[in-house]
Amino acid sequence: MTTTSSGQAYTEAPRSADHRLTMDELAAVIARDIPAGAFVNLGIGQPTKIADHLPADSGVVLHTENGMLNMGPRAEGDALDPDLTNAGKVPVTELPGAAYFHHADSFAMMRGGHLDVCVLGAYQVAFDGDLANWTTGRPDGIPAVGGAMDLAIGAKDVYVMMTLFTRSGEPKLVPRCTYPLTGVGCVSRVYTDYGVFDVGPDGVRIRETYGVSADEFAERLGITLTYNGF
Amino acid sequence: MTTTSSGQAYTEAPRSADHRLTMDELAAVIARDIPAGAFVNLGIGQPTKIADHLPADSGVVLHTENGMLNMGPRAEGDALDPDLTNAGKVPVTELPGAAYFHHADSFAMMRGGHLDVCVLGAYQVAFDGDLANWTTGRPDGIPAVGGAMDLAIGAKDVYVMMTLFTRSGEPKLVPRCTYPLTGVGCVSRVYTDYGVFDVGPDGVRIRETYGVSADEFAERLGITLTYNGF
Amino acid sequence: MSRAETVASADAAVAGIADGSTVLVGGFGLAGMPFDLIDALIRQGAKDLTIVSNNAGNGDVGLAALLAAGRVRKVLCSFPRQADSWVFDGLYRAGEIELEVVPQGNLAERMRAAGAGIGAFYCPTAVGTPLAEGKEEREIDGRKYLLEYPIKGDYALISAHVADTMGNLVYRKTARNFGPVMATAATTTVVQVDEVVEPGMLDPEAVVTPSIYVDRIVQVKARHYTVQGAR
Amino acid sequence: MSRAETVASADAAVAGIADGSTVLVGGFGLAGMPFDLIDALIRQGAKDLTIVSNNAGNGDVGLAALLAAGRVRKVLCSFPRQADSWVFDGLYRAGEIELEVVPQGNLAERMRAAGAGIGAFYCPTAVGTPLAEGKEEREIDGRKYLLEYPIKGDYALISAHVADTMGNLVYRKTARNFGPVMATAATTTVVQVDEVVEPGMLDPEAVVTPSIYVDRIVQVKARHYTVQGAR
Repeated sequence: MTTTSSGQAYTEAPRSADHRLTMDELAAVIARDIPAGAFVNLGIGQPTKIADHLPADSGVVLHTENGMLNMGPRAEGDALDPDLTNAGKVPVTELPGAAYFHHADSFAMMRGGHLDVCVLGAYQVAFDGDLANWTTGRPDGIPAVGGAMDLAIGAKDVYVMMTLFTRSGEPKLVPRCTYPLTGVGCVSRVYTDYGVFDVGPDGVRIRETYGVSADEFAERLGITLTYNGF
Repeated sequence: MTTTSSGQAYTEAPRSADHRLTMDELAAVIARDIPAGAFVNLGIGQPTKIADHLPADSGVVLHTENGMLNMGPRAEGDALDPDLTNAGKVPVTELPGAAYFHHADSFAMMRGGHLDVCVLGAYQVAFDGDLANWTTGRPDGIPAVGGAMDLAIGAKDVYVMMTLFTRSGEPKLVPRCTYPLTGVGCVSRVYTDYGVFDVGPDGVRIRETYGVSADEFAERLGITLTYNGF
Repeated sequence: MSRAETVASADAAVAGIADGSTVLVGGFGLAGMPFDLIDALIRQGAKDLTIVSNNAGNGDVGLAALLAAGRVRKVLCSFPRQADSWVFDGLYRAGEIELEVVPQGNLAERMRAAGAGIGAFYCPTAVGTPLAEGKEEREIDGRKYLLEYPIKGDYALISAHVADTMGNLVYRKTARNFGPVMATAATTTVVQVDEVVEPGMLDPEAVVTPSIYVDRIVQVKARHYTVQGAR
Repeated sequence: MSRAETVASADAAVAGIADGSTVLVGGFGLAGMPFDLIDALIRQGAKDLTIVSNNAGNGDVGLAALLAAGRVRKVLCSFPRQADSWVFDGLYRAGEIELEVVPQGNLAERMRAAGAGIGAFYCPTAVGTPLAEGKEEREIDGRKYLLEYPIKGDYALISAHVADTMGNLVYRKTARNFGPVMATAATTTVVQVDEVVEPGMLDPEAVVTPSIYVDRIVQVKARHYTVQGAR
């Protein structure tokens, strides 16, 4: 079953309709939703897959917080250059119209709200948009935040890309984060293998579902969701 | 009579000894005191003359707050370029090893204390180093500060170059400024046509005099000066 | 901000500037002044403007012409009074324009803060002076500072040397001045340039204003200002 | 800072770094890491150091080797834990090294503040998170901010691509990262470069770090690190 929130028309739907999506399919869904010409930061891990699904003529410009705009695809072979990596320290390439800048300028660009979209992974997202994605808070862990807290507030829209449930079946879209927070009320949309949700001050709203009914969501997430379109 | 403060030996003395200095002679004295290789900002007006007296091998690098290091002499003829001026909007040239930067970077450079010396004009300097050089405070005046307040705190050493007396004979080195302040305790040395003074938290100290005795200073400035070397 | 648009005329570049807007105007004196955009803004007609710029107009051109046209309610600048600022001087003395004098470095840093998402910052400039009045003072590590707030623009009108069609900019010499800072501090940044080139023609290491900060680009004819100091 | 000095060896470049110094070390992972300077610092012997860097060492080279040599008392960084941060991990778990975790943008902006003479600034990053603990919070225009203080270094050890003998620097691609900011934030900035040229050989429009920020320059042999992601 596929549903969309009211007033939202998708002319392309590169997604499975009757089962949960793979992370690759989900990346395609997110790529579809990124406006043409947008300036976008893709967090390390799964969100980097989104780049592979952006149409060649999308005009989307990728930012990497280690100091570059208009980053190109992963570098291979002769294009490998230790001086040119993304934020995950993976070698990448530059596209025509690229620009380099130092770290203070790069994070000023994010903090100043100039990026249109940032897509991040997460441990948990709360219904009101709180984000937990930097540490599980385990006492034996070594805290490491990197750019997570800067990214969390670093775009006009902050999207999360994650599985909806942990391996042990716990929901990751929660009434209130139990993991240490990365940012407060910063996420506007959550893309998961079972569906897409808008989150924020007005609570959760279902945008699309993949193989799960609204009632099942209500049951498995332990809450009654506010939604449109069913 | 020429005196120097103790512990200070000048091997060059490009100055008149028995009469007050012209502004051009004073510029030469200041040029003599600027350390080789120093990064220096010369305020608009009289201080710009200092550049003409720097030895060719001084290695002094001039900063202009409108965004340039290693500024060259005033431009003439074919070298005139409306895109290349100093802070006084006078066309200048660039020397090999120049660099351009924007206004926020330029004033960060000053505010951050990276310049060695800044030389400014002044209406008044107080014995403790307070500076008044941006407005006479006349009620019919149009307030205009430019970079004066930034320059006042914009170097490790802020020197003032001025006549010691106004045209009507009032001292400009004063116990306390009566004109509106540009900066508090920011001046470390005052170069005048009658002598050179260190100022600061410990009060005034005479470094050199030109044609005036310490007693005359005491009388004409209306105070007893602390000094070395007489 | 999505990708920059290259428009055909300065008039198209300034379309939509509403009455009452805050407009950041580049330039230090005449160097870097976006003359064509200002002339177009005069034709466009927006009034009741707040102008943020280092000076308040020189001679009868550029910003001075905008002031003379009666479109400006308030000027934030560091140095209004110059040998050739007669337009501003007259309006100010007649009580027809508001003035907020801001130290030059604070003007730049406050716009930088707006562009960088900094809420406010403690700055040592102007401590103990008349321009400290009404500002919060704080001692940090034995030094006194004033709390300064961001200056954000609805529009920035700036001048650069070359743009690529994505909006990357390079400048020329000291005409760079406020342009790169203002480009970060405005909702909509409009730039006039001497030349527009294809992406890939500018060295990515030498880009001063990255494309993300630029919304509209217009190529203009060779500048028509003269060298002030050479008069 | 008076004019930069070009020295003959990395050992000469790091001379005089005292025990207990705060040293800013450039690089993001391995890109821009000043390997030769760090190796020289290990030979030089300074201990009880506070290191400010984005990471806390990768593999067994560079910063990781300095840590392994037992010279570091404390690390301020954004991201110590990586796949190959075993040296740091071991020291941290053994309680032999202090760690202050700073969000990456705050790390950069706090060093920028140190270099720019800003006393402190209000920053929205980390509001409401565990890293806000102990920090002053303030609401400005309806948004919450934390008060952040400058991070200043006694020394900065950075890597650039080309220097002129005056100290002007250009970088290569994303190896630029923290270098330009650290150069402004340290009392003494030491840079290793691939090439040293005469003044006038670098385009003044493309200089990233102006000469005023550089104190010592040393030319080193081609870098000996590999591409991490290509392993």
